Amino acid sequence: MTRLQTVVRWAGPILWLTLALPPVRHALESTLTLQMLVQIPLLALVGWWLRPFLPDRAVKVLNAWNRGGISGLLLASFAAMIWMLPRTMDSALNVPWVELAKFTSVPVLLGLPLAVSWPRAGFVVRGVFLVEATATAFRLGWLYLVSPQRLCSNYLLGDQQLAGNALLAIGAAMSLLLAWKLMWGHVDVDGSHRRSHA
Amino acid sequence: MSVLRTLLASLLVLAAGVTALSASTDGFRAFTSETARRVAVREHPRDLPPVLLQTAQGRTVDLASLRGRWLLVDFIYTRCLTYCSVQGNEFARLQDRLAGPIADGKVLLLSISFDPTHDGPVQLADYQSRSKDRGAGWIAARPTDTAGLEALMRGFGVTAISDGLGGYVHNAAINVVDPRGRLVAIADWDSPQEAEQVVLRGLAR
Amino acid sequence: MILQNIVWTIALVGMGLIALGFIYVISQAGRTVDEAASIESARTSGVLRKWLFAALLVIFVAGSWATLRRFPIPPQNRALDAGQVVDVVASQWFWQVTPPSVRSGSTVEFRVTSTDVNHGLAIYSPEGHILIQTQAMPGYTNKLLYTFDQPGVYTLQCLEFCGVGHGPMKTTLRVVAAIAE
Amino acid sequence: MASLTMYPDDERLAGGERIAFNLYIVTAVALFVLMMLLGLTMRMTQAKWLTVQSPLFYQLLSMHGAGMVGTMALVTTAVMWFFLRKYVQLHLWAFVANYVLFMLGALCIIASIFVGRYGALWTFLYPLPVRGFGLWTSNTSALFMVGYLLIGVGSLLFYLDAAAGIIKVHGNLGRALGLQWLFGGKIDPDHPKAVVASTQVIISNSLGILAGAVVLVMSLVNIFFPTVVLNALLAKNLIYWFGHQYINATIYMGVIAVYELLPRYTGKPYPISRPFLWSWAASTLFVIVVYPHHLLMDFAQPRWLAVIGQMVSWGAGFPVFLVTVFGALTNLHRSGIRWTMPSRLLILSMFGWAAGIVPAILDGTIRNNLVMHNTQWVPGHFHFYLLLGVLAMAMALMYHVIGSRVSAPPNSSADKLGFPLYLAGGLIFTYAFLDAGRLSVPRRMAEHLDSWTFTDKVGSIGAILVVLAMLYFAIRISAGLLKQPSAGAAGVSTADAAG
Repeated sequence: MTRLQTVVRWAGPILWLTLALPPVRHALESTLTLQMLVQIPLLALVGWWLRPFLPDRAVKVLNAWNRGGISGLLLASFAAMIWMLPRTMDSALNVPWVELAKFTSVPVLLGLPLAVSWPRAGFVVRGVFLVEATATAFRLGWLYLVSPQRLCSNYLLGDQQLAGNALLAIGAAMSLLLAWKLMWGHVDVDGSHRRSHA
Repeated sequence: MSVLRTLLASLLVLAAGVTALSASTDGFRAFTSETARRVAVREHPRDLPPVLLQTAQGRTVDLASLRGRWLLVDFIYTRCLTYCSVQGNEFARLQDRLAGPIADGKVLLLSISFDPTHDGPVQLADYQSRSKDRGAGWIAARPTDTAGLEALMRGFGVTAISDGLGGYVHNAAINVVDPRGRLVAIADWDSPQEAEQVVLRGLAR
Repeated sequence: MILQNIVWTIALVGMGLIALGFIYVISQAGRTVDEAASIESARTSGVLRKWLFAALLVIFVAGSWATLRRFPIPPQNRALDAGQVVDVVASQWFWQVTPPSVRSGSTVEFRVTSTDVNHGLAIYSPEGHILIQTQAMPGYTNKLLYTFDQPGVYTLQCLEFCGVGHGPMKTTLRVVAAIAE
Repeated sequence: MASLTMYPDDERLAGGERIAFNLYIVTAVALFVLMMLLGLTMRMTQAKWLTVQSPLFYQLLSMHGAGMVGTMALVTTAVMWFFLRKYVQLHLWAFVANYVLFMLGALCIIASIFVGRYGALWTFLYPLPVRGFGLWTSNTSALFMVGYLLIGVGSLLFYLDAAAGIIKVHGNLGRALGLQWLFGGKIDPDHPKAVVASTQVIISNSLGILAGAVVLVMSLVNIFFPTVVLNALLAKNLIYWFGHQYINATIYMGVIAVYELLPRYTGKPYPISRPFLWSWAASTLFVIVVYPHHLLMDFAQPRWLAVIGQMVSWGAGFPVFLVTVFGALTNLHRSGIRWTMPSRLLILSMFGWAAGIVPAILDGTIRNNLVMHNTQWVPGHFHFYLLLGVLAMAMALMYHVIGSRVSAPPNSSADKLGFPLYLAGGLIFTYAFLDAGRLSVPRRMAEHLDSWTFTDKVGSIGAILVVLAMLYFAIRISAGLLKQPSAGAAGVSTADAAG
């Protein structure tokens, strides 16, 4: 294993530890937008990068229960849903065990299942997942913008609205990107099956 | 075979996911921590910490010594130009609406400042008079030390954050404490009728 | 002629022309032709399509210009300076119209809104046809301009389904003759 | 000419496909008859020939609207599937999943209407669903919306599977639409029209479903958390964007039957052309941006949206008249066609679409909309092209298919009676609506003034004729579909149907 490969292999845990450093943690939790759209996605990325640590045998067993990546993506969706709730993001700041739960469950139950399942998912499953994700970005963004009161006790209303606008922008960007790729780009419909190694 | 296994796994994930979602929202009722606080208090009344308070008159009172009557508690800071000032007016109006029970010594209104370094007795008294204090049954006070402040904030579940303009933003509400010294209900700060109802129902029992 | 009858006539003529086209082609459909005639008719069809395209394009451009040149909806974001203003508030299922009567001959600005769901305000002439309409929406005030030519009793009828009391949701607006000055 | 074979081998319905297709069609024709009966009941109530209390009337209206839109989508999905599967690989599971989710959604909708007394119409226009005034509860509306979500997910699954198949063959959706040939290049003469039309539907309706998924969930949030107040105008925009594309997709799915079948019945090839590709490219764009014509009376909308609504409504006529209808008529001209049920229905559908678009364009004009909006002019025009256009397209395929199942061509004497009955009834029915629009009769209203009942009575008579014809068609088609395919299959039945 070259040094580069070693670094790449350990990128997940390194990022994990970095995010857990108190100054980094406080900085990324200082606003709702940062926590929701930077910290949590980065924690999910940690999980994605933890994929090489799964033993091949475990992956083999998982795959038998994860045809087309469906059960894994479902798991990731639920984990994402829970960490999208204003309540959980709010409590993570006040309650240590919630913060701990976030730092473990987002990588393990969101990022890792995505990494295991996405390559196995076919066009239709990916399509449903992406359409639902896009719709959710729009819904949450709208919700944050129209909520009459602050949804998080720890964050300002202006911050909440910034997060709302950012979510709408993400939804719009995802729609345009998907539309562009499907209309004019190259989509490898069968790629998933070929790459579905054990 | 893997179809059936996946179906089974998906159903399990679905069940676990719904359970987890339900657990983290108190059965799909509380999606924000503020609602969660209210649900929790309603279902499991919470004992208040014994904290020393200094009133606008300069007297020192133990929160625990106020037991034996219904308390309506809100949290304020007197520099507030936005809704804390309205909160004061709402309390003055509550003095009228609950005048009877107040006169009987069964109800007391209590405004606590979470900004004790700035809010001394003078500021608190000024706040009360600005809010058209009716003169009976309303105490404005501040915790006497930082530990007391923290205990109060924790006990009532109040979060105050800087608004970036030198002031605070906080989850304002009217906290209802029963004669046994337990926090039993939390009402919106702008709907004193709701708090009033809880008190009147309690008094009628 | 009222606008409704003009629209109806255009529709009948347009649909009639299309029907004639169909009837013509259907009447010819049973005949079969040889190769040469078939090529010839394909050519004719191509030419015809070009003419049809040109005709539609002319209608499109002229029609758009004619109907949009003076925009039929008054500007909503500035004062309209109408001589009379009527506030119309819709609720499930009644109208609040203040004042309840206006003068004929000078423009009336209707400010239309709703307190609950979507409603629609249609002004019916005493003869029973719609003169003009707008939607009544919660959170918005739609401004409508209309000048009544004739005094009389006009009907305001809800025209957007708003629940079970939708049909009877109507009231009257009195238009009185302008006082000569 | 392979394309002129009446019953090509690659269209044969084998095993599971046959069951799935029959399920779709038999369900659809039965639902059409039922929904038409609801429509007739409402028309007769307006004519004062029947007494139906207002709450029930609006329940029937909600059922009729949601039911007809849903059934149109169901049956035209079957049309798209039937032809598209020849050109790209479609998975039967997606087709079946759409059916199952549709039926589950339909159950939710039926329960919310007939058990929960939901009566806020198929448009669930915010915030009416939460303001039922005790007639229906918010939970009822939630059930109705969940029904829509289920149906939407079903459609999405089907479209995604179709998109996968199309992309696998054509690389991407742009190439499937033929955009690379718009400005030049030699058009592949074998590029299937069915793929072009299906691609348009996939693009526009996926966007529509996305908008629907957003506004439905937000409406649900509002139901359970009333403090979250939505912007009524934004909700309206999304609802109409979704609704417009969903119902218009049925036309574009249905018309595939005309492209595929008409040349077989006329015996003349119907080649693909550059104008054809232009027309579909334009339609794709138009159907996405034309929806503001539903909101012309919302003066709070930005003016440019209203202008788009009018101009695109007018522009939408170009592709329809110039390419599809003109092309179909050219194909028919001096073709020596033999008139059987499929061919009659195909030509009727072209007429219904073309003629129905005239009152639509007139109503899409802002100035006219000021007096025609929400009058019966509106149901007049859309019944015109749905009843005489889209349903005729779908029934043309049904008759075509049963033509292969029995030993006689689908042209019995009962058919010869049923067709004119349907046509005459349909014309009387729709013109009664249009005339009522001229007379300023509002749409969606249980209580009609006495001065309005003339058109109501005429419309009811037309509707009775349509229902009778449709009842016959439904029985005839169901019975025909349930028969075993003729022994010799494709080859033999070709001769039958052509004869």
